[in-house]
Amino acid sequence: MGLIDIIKKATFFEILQGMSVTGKYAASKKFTIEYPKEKSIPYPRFRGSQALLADPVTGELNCDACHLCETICPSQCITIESSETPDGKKSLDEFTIDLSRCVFCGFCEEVCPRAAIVMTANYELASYDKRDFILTKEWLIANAVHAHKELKGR
Amino acid sequence: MSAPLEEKVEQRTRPTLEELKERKARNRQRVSDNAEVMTISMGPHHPSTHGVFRMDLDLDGEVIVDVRPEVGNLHRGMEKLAESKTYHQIIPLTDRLHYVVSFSQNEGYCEAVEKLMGIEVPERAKYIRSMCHEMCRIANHIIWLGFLVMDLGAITFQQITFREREYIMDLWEMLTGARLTHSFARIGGVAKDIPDGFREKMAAALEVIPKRMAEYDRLIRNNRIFLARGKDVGIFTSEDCAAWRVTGPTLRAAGCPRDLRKDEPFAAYDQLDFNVCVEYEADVIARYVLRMNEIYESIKIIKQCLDEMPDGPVIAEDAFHVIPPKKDVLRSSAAMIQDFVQVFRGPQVPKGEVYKAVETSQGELAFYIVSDGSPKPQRLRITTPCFYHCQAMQPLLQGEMLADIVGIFCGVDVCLGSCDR
Amino acid sequence: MVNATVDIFIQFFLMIVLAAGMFVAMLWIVHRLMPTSRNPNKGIPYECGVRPTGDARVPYNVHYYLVAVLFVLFDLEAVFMYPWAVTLRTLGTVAFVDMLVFIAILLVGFVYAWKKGVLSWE
Amino acid sequence: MTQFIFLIIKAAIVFFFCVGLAAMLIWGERKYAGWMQSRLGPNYAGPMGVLQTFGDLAKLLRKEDVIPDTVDKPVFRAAPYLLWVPAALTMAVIPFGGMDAKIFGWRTDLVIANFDAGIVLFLAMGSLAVYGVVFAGWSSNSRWALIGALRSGAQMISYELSMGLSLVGVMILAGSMNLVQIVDYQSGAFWHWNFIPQLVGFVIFFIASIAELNRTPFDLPEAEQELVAGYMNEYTGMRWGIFMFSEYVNMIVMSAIMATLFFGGWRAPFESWNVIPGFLWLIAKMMGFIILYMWVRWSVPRYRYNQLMSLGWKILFPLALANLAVTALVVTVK
Repeated sequence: MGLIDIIKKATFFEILQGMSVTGKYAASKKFTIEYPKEKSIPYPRFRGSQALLADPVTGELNCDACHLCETICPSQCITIESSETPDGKKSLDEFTIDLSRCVFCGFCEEVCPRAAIVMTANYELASYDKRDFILTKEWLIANAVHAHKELKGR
Repeated sequence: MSAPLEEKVEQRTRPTLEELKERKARNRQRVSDNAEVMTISMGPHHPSTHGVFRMDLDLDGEVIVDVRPEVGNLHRGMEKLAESKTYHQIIPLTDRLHYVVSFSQNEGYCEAVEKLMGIEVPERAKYIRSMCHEMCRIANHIIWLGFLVMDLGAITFQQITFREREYIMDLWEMLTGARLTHSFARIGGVAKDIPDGFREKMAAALEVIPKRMAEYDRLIRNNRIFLARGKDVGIFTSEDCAAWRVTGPTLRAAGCPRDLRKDEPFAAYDQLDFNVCVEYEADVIARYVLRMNEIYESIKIIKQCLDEMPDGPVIAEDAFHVIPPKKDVLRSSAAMIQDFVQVFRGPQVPKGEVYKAVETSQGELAFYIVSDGSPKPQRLRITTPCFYHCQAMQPLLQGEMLADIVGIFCGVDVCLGSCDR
Repeated sequence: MVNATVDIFIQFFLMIVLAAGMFVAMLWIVHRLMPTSRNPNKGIPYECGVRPTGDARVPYNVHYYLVAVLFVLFDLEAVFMYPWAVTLRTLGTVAFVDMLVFIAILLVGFVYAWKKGVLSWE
Repeated sequence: MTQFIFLIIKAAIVFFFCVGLAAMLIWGERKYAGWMQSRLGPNYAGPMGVLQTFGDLAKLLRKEDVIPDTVDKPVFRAAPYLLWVPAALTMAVIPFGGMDAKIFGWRTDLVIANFDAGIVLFLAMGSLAVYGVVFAGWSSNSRWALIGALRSGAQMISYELSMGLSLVGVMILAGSMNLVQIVDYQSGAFWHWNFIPQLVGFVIFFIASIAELNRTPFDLPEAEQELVAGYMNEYTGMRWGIFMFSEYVNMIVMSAIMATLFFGGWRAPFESWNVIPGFLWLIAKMMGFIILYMWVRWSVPRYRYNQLMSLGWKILFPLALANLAVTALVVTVK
């Protein structure tokens, strides 16, 4: 151990060096986003709660009730009830997502052949009531306002 | 790219296995037969067992006489659950093994399935996979350091490492859409191509992280308390590692240059230029130095990936095994039919069994799949490094002191989600 | 105000009453306000979430007690130094040499304990 | 009689000032720690979250006072007071202004008790606090608490020794154990203060005081990551609050003692600056040490038990003895 090492040890050099780093951070700008006051903006690929998109012109839902999303869903949180209209078209009666089971994997969006179901930027999903986590068709249609912009245009 | 740690490593003398064994025997304390042993349960509700790990400790004063690890408090039946899902649906499950390095698990599973089905992955997807692997590694090693130092008592450190990890997390969100459970790899490639602006953001992050790591060095590297807590603590020689199947950084810190990225290349690692970091002291400090060096290597690999990435599709064009990309489904009817077939029927799988291991930031993660030809696996076994690390607690801790448990336990990098599955 | 010494003890007593009284009062408030719910699990001592394996008052490693014994020895010696330190200026060289001898004897005991391994925890 | 009332008022002011300062410090430490970690720290209760401690107090008042079935109840109940009362008692000997000062026409000493053996009282109270910790850990009947208690017993008494010896140098210089007289000895500008001749003693005292306060890097008795909460494992609600509070009051008292013994107490660094009242200088010096304590706590890891004991017995103890001998030699030769 050389003389410099002894001096460094006696003067607590490396501890003071470490303290200078923490001291620097104490004075520098903070990283926190103060959440309820200030919201973070998710990236365009962010997978928040789902939404059902409608045709911007006619206002009809894009969904054909093909049950693809229901089938691929790994946590089986999507339930679709459909019926056939007299003119032979399938119509969507009920579209329910159990958010308490959903794992936000985005598979439903990925397999959908019509761009009907999308993941949105809506991440504020906390609730005091368990029943709020059963997302109905109406809720999902209303949630389309949160959809990422690039998806809305498609 | 400066790597100040690397130079110091080269100058140090390399202890031989015998020297290490001798050092280990010297630093571990021998316990007399008539010790007054107190049994105490550490975990599952303990702040530094990284989840719900439990061990029964036999203590003689401050010295650990015996350890009986107990795993399974976080068991979720993942392997059984996988038997009731098609090969596509298992991908989100693998996220939940180790939630810090989700992508590595996704990718490891997909590699195994691709090997089973014989799918050729496009070059671009391979490069993206390699890049994501290294992103996992950086994020994991950074917070590993934070947790290690926090477990040794400096709480500030954990917070500032979380701040640096946030750069990687933002990149994950940009690339995959999720911060923790990415579900990004797909059978035959990856889900999406890299988005616009990703390269610039990545370059910025790769600028910041080495600077911050220089600050970590100033904060902790020469700190006498940190060195005293880590030097010659928890020595685990390469021989012990082999006996207890401890892999990854712990093995490499014991002087064995075993790295699946070089030994059995997966993704695009056979085309990338990088070094396998090795340390020779086999103690907590060596594991720390090794991981820091690996971060520098990872940064190098990511830069290479971004530079050399060829153009092309990111998912294989294979009608029998792959869910086609969404934009094809919207445009062509053939892709739409393929989409329907893949979802309703599942991929067409040959009969057989397959084993594939990848190197995650903890160690070797392997998937063993038995297929009976149906679209669901007949049996899926996951070999996670963390399970073996937990099992090796007894030889790791015996003779050490009570306060070193946290340092050693964190030092081998254990995630209970991965261990208990 | 009786005399200086009694005065000081009154003052110390005052501080004790103030200090203890503050938390006695607070605990009284707590007992008025607190909710009570009994649950057999509440009475179990904490052992990381599992049932404790038995009474915690078990015979335990003697090393801690060695330190205590050592402390009693040396602290007693240290107490002798306080009056010496206060009067060193007036007593002069003789007192200094006396104390050096005393410290030397102390050090012999200290080195003996050190060599005996009382101070090593390896 | 009026003088007696005045005495009570003086004691109450000092006491409640320290209590209020401790409450502020609980907030202050969290804020400061937050800043060091690039966070904001508490920021909701009041401006910048200054009312955080009172929010915590309100919460603690509403919490159930759980006493586990297996504990030794009288000891369990008494232990927090054994830690808290000695800390508060030491406040009495710290001078915070000149003797025979004139306040509103009253002549009084600006110290609660002008006690001749002030340093001994301080050390004795420090030793008494060990009982609080050991009683708390032993009576809890929990194994983690027991280990914490044993560790802290060994740790605190070991550092008590170095601490006591490091103060002997000051006693030799000042020729007194009375804190008032020690401050008088240091009268004058800052180069007359004790920390210059007693630098080694000061460093030993500072390190030992961190150990006495159970703060990082010597916070083994309560090491969260190892022993969960050490000796206060079984304490909940307000009883735990007493431990928490006494920790901060201890810190205030310790830094006040340090300022008094080594940094001229209530005296200004230059003679001409004495126009500013003495207690403000004392508070300023105390705050300096408190910030230093906090800064160290949030920057360094903690020692292991054997390393801690080696440091205490093999380095600090001989160093304190050497410091004492050298000081005595210099004083005698002069």
